[in-house]
Amino acid sequence: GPAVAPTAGDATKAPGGEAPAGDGTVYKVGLIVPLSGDAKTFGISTMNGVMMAVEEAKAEGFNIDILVEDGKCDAQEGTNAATKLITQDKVHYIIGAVCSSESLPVSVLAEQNKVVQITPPSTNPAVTVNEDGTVKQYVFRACFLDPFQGVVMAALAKELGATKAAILYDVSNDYVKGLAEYAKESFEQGGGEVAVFEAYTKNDTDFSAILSKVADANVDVIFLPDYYNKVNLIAQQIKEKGITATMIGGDGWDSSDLELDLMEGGYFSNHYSPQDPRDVVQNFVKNYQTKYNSMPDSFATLGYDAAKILIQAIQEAGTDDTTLVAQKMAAIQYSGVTGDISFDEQHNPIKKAAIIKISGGQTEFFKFVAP
Amino acid sequence: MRLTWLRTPLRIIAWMVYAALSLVIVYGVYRLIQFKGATYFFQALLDGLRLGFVYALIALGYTMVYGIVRLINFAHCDVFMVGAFSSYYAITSYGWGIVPAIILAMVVCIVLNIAIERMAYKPLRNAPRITALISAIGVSFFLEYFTALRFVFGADFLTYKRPFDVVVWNVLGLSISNITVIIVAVTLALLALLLYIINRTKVGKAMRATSQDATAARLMGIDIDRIITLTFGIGAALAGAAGVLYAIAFPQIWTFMGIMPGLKAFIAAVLGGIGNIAGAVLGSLLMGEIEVLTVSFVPFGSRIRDLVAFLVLIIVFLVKPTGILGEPQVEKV
Amino acid sequence: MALLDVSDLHVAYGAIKALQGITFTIGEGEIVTLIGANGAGKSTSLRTISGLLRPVQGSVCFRGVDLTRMSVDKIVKLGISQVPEGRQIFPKLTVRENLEMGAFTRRDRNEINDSMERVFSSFPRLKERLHQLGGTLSGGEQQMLAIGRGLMSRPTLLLLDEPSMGLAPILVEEIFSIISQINSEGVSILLVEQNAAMALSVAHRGYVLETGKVALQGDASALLANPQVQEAYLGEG
Amino acid sequence: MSMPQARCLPTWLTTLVVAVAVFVIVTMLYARGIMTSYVYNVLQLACIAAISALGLNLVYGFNGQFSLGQIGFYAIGAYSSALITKEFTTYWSGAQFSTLSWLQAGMIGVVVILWAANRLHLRQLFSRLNKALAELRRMERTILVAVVVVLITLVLVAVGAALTWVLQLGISALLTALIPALPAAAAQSVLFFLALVTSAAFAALVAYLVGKPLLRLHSDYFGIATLGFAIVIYTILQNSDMVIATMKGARGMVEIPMWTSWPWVFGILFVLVVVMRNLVYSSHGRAIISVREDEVAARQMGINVPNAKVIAFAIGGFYAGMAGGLYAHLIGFLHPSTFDFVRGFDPLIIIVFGGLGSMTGTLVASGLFSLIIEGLRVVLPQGFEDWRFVIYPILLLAIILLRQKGLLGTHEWGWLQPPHVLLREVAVTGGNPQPPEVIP
Amino acid sequence: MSDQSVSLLQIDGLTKLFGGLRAVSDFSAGLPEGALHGLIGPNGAGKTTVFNMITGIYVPTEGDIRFDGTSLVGMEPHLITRTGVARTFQNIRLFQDMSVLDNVRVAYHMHAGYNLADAILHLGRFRRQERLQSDRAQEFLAVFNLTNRRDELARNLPYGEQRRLEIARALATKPRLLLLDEPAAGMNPVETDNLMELIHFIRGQFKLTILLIEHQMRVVMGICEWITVMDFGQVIARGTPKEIQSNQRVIEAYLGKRRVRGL
Ligand SMILES: Nc1ncnc2c1ncn2[C@@H]1O[C@H](COP(=O)(O)OP(=O)(O)OP(=O)(O)O)[C@@H](O)[C@H]1O
Ligand SMILES: Nc1ncnc2c1ncn2[C@@H]1O[C@H](COP(=O)(O)OP(=O)(O)OP(=O)(O)O)[C@@H](O)[C@H]1O
Ligand SMILES: [Mg+2]
Ligand SMILES: [Mg+2]
Repeated sequence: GPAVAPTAGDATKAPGGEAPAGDGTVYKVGLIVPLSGDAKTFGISTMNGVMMAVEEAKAEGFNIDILVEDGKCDAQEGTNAATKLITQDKVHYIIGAVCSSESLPVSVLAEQNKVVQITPPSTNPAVTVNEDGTVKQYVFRACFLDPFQGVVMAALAKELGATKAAILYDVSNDYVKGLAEYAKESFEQGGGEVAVFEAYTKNDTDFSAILSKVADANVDVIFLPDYYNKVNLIAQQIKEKGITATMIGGDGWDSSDLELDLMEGGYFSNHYSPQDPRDVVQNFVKNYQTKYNSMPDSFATLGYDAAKILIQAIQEAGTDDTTLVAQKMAAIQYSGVTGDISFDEQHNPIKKAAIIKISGGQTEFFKFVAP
Repeated sequence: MRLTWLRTPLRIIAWMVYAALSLVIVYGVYRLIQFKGATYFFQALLDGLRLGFVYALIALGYTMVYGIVRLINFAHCDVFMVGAFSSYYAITSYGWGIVPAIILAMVVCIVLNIAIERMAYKPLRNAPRITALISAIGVSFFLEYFTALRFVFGADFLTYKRPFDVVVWNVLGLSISNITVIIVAVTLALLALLLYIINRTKVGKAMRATSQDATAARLMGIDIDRIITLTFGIGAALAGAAGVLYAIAFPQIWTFMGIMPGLKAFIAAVLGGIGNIAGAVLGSLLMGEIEVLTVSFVPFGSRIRDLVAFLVLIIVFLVKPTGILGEPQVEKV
Repeated sequence: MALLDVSDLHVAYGAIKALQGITFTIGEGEIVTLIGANGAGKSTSLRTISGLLRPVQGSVCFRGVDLTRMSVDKIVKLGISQVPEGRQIFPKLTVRENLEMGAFTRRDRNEINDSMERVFSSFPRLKERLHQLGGTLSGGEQQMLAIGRGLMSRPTLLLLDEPSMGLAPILVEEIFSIISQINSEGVSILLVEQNAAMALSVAHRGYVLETGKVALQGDASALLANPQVQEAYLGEG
Repeated sequence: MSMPQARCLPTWLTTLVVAVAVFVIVTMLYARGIMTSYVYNVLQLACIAAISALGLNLVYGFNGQFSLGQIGFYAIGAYSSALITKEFTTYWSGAQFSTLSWLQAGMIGVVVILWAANRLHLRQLFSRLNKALAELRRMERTILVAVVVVLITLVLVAVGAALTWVLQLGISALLTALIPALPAAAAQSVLFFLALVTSAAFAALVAYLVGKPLLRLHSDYFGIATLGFAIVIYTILQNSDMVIATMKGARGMVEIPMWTSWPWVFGILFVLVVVMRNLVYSSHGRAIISVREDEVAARQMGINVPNAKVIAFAIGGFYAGMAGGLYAHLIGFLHPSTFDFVRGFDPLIIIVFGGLGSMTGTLVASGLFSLIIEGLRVVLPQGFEDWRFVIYPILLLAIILLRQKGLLGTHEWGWLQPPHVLLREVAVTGGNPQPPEVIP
Repeated sequence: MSDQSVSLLQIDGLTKLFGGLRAVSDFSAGLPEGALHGLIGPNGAGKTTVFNMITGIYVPTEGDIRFDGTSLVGMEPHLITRTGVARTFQNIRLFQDMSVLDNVRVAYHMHAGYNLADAILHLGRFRRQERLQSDRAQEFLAVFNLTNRRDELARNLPYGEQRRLEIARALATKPRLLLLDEPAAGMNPVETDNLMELIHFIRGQFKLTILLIEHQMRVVMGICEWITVMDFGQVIARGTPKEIQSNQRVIEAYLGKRRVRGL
């Protein structure tokens, strides 16, 4: 059912309302997510996750002041949002953004202004790494990179005994494109054949021509590395074409809006499994459900962990000195919903992927894959 | 200059060129069919046809309004979206059937569109045409962003529950679903109805007269406000029906769903000759076929389907500046 | 009671005051002509009567009914039909469809066909061009079409704005005789003309407008004889 | 229209004073830290929007050609200038000036081909050829003519290509010798300037080539064709990584040197406003405007209408290209989604908002446009971020409905007003009597 | 009259088909330098179409038009204007939203004498030529008594002044041949008389050859030296005003039996 998403207003208590704790420093954090435009729903999920973490921290007496800005999934808007947060509101930390096209210009500004940035879901390597291979000191991400997930997906397909695959991806979305390319490479290296490797664009709704090719190629698996909304639409048409191959996806599938009966028998890699018995996971899922009345999706989960990582790094540093916080974050040992995380030298998280299987209209935990 | 000796060799060359060209064409078609088999080829044609009819359904509404008030009604695609959403709520929340859902969508769209006309276009009737266009863009933005608010439709991508089951028939190896049949039937029926209204009824003639010279039309005793309202009403009804059928064909709805099909359909209408009802359908079918055939047969086709579609549009314009069925622009000097 | 009573009419286009209080009447069965130089306000008067313009002040009464708040289509239905200046025919309708539009307010097919035949007998050229698009007609043909279209609604009062403009002399003659003929069938006519001599020769009465005001009025023959009129509008001074 | 009045100050002086004041105030406020980078950035974006909108105003406002393709030229300017400067700083192609020199040489090559084709008077050539071959049948004639066409084309292309190649070598050698010899800051400025001008000229050339055939189309058809062009560009950008890896396609082109600054933006805007104003109030400008008013009459007045249209369109493309170049170096990152067709409405909204055919209106409206969108960000309380784009169209509608001809209609301010024409005592040569007064 | 020594404008066998309609059919005429000729005929006879073919708006289906020895057939309208042919339109076509002065200056564009760069950089040549151009334009306005309307928008002029402005604008292209399409339409007799004087005046002043279409006989008979009458696209009579007035065929097809009053 439709998630009832709260507005930011519900989640943000009046800043500065609480008495400053400890040394009295208020940590100002900016949050940039798309709150208008067609990526809004992803932005809201991310924000929900972040806000949950922030409130938990506040309840523990951590003095944090969060300011939300709309990045509209757009470079210019993202830049404006970031310059406003940094120069006008004087935040020292930014969580966000969601789309790589927002996160990239923000990361440049963050680096210039020594503002610590952690993006929950942007997978574009250039967010944390400069073209010359040097790392952006102040920029981190909470999600795993495309190569890892691509490899995981390909390995899973192999494990299922597939030899012939189709990969459908969105050229206009670099996350999807990245996953598709790495999955292809990895699957072919493992001796498989990618019979159909076809692109579509963000706004396509009719996939009949591509799917004719898929049907014609008689594949064992179809990789659909897109987000749940697109996958729902494609899966529907896959079914109508009478194609029965197993569908495999990435963390973009993780959503309560995924149409499970269409994906029956499919698998996807995810950051965590709701069935994971650890407290942190169970509490997160339970609290999220009570607060927002829906299951958390991957955006919410990553948003939650990103905020938690930031807060932990600040607490470890114990000051508002962003250089120190960035150093602490680079060396962090964080244990959260999406597993035990530390950062590699390129500020990408090292963590396990959970494989989720869809059967009987339910998701169930299949196994963990470590990098 | 005596050039007659050139005749025979030139003629031979000409025939050779013709023969070569014909061979290339025949071979090309043969290769297309052979590429993945005849079934694949004809299935592609069929899929293109279906997509074309979906575009046609939307294009009819655009071209209708454009033909009468010369306004590119950018808000049309958002009215279309509202139609899809209202039927969604009727079907999922109240379990309505397809027919009442379509009727509801049409009614909602008519009310909405007439309200828009009253508020955003009517005050601009004597202003430059572009002002109304900007107003339409404003309305379009408003509808998209307003309905995306939490307490309206929200920003989620909703899966549209079809009120009936999909049946896929297999005819000679080609799969045809009942959805395709419904879309084709509804589009053709609406086309016939519109053609009848515009060309045969008094109201239709009044519409055409209004579009050509509003002042003169008033002097004939035509209440042009009523005619324009009616035009927007019909346009909205078409948008409503199209919204529901589109959502049934591609069962997912969100508040920005209208933009791309709207743009494609509008361009298809222009391709066919804007303001021309039959042209809208023809242009749409062409557009659908181009897209699907490009994806099916051109290398990297799925990446460049829009590019190919628009290149074809531009080429058609260069050959026929007013679209396929558009009347040539005559100006008596 | 006169058929049409115009009293103290003021009309403005934004800041430009086109009419500054004109008063005139048209009796049942009369031909009345308005003459005056360019920009005197003749067309403005006609447009106000037919409801295209709203007066700032003053009234227009048709058989005692005030027209100034009425919409154009209602006024047409009352039996007032205007042949506008500059023809304004529908360029992309055929000649036939243009004529049919003229009969928009009428229902009876047979009567409409009768009227159309009458128009054709006045303007045989239109019959030859029946399926041509209005926009491609020559200037004079368009003028014929405009008049024919105006007659199609069987008006009680016909407002003619420069019907002879751009017509061949033979047709000018023709048009004026048609005007007399229509009038003899009981249609009242308000005629605006540059060709004052001809207009006054068919009209019963006339008004001379000067910059939005009535400068002179009287019987047509009296105006024709008036030396002021002769000098200013007949070119015989 | 303004009557001759005794002014204390000439209009150019007041206008210059205002421009200098704006420049100095912004510079000061920023330097003193009173103005944040945020406001400073938004001001630059507003100026960039103004440049692009000014170009469209020439095309639509003055020339009357409804174009939705401005965003395409903006994209061309942005990406090509970014490629040039990025190559300078990172040697992505292994050289430092090859993009710049190839672009320049290529443009000269194309212009030479066009010029030569024009000088050959091809149409006359073919009609003469046709006449000479009159005794042959149509089919046979067609073949001969086709052969001639192909030959001429081949020769022209060959000449153009050869020229381009030679020129490229020369230009590249010249640039390599000169620019690195300059002090670093100067080298950077010179290169930035070259990049902006070259890419804007490139956008203009593309506009010329696209406009030449398309400008035959009437009003809305032209609008849709240009929209098609913009979408073609957008699709090409999405797949650009297949050809030039640095452009990165949908991943977004990163690490473009961020060289744009307020003096650059304001200076270029200032120069371009002066150019536009001088153009509009010249005989060429009047020719362009007359095409908007009545094409048939304009032709009969001896105006080469297709030419007037394509010149206006190319200049419009130049402005868009310039704006795109400045944008690329302001944000430092380019993504195809920035050049989406919905964004293409922005300059159109701005010019209608300000008043079609009013340069002052365009400038004011660009400022207001940015002020509304970014102002809402500042004004709206936390929790109402998603209301920004709900309120913006409402404001837009309100203003459009209240001021149907735009904020300024066709009015201009200060030096942008039509220059005053001296009233002359004219004696009609020949001393003939004046014709008699016609009744008023 | 084609036998007259040198024709400035020579039309031979001109034919124009619109679909099946023969708007002009085998029309021939010659116009000597300095002549003032009238072209009359019933509505729809094809007079305007002849003008449109001379000025390049329509391409003739058949036939040839020679102006001062060069063929105008297939030439672009603006080039035709450059060879020295100017016209006015039956339905006034002014540049409505431009000032009266600018309307005339547009016509002067081809004699502007400076290029884009001069204009943008405001070089000396621009200033000189612009001054010259404005002066010339104002001279035209003075001739047509429009000086006090100089800065008005064309659309705000009364009808009669619009007609005069259109002629002024045509003259600004410095034509040798002027084509006037019903210049007196919509004018009252007094205004018409003034127009006639004006036409006479400009003919002498600017050394023009004039071809005139008009339905008001007081104009045609009053100022034309020679008249060509068309009907159904063909020439049915030629002659002096006197001859035409008494030509039986012309009376039947065009003038009408009863003489029009006010002639
Ligand atoms: N649409 C308009 N906008 C502004 N002013 C107008 C408009 N129409 C007419 N006028 C002005 O109103 C006045 C009266 O115009 P009107 O058209 O009634 O004159 P007329 O007597 O019909 O002249 P004509 O003989 O030229 O047709 C004139 O000064 C004219 O300039
Ligand atoms: N573009 C066109 N398409 C079709 N028919 C046309 C076109 N232009 C003119 N005609 C026809 O050609 C004929 C001659 O028209 P033209 O305008 O030359 O007449 P005219 O002699 O100028 O008449 P008038 O005195 O009424 O202006 C008319 O019957 C007209 O309908
Ligand atoms: Mg009038
Ligand atoms: Mg004519």
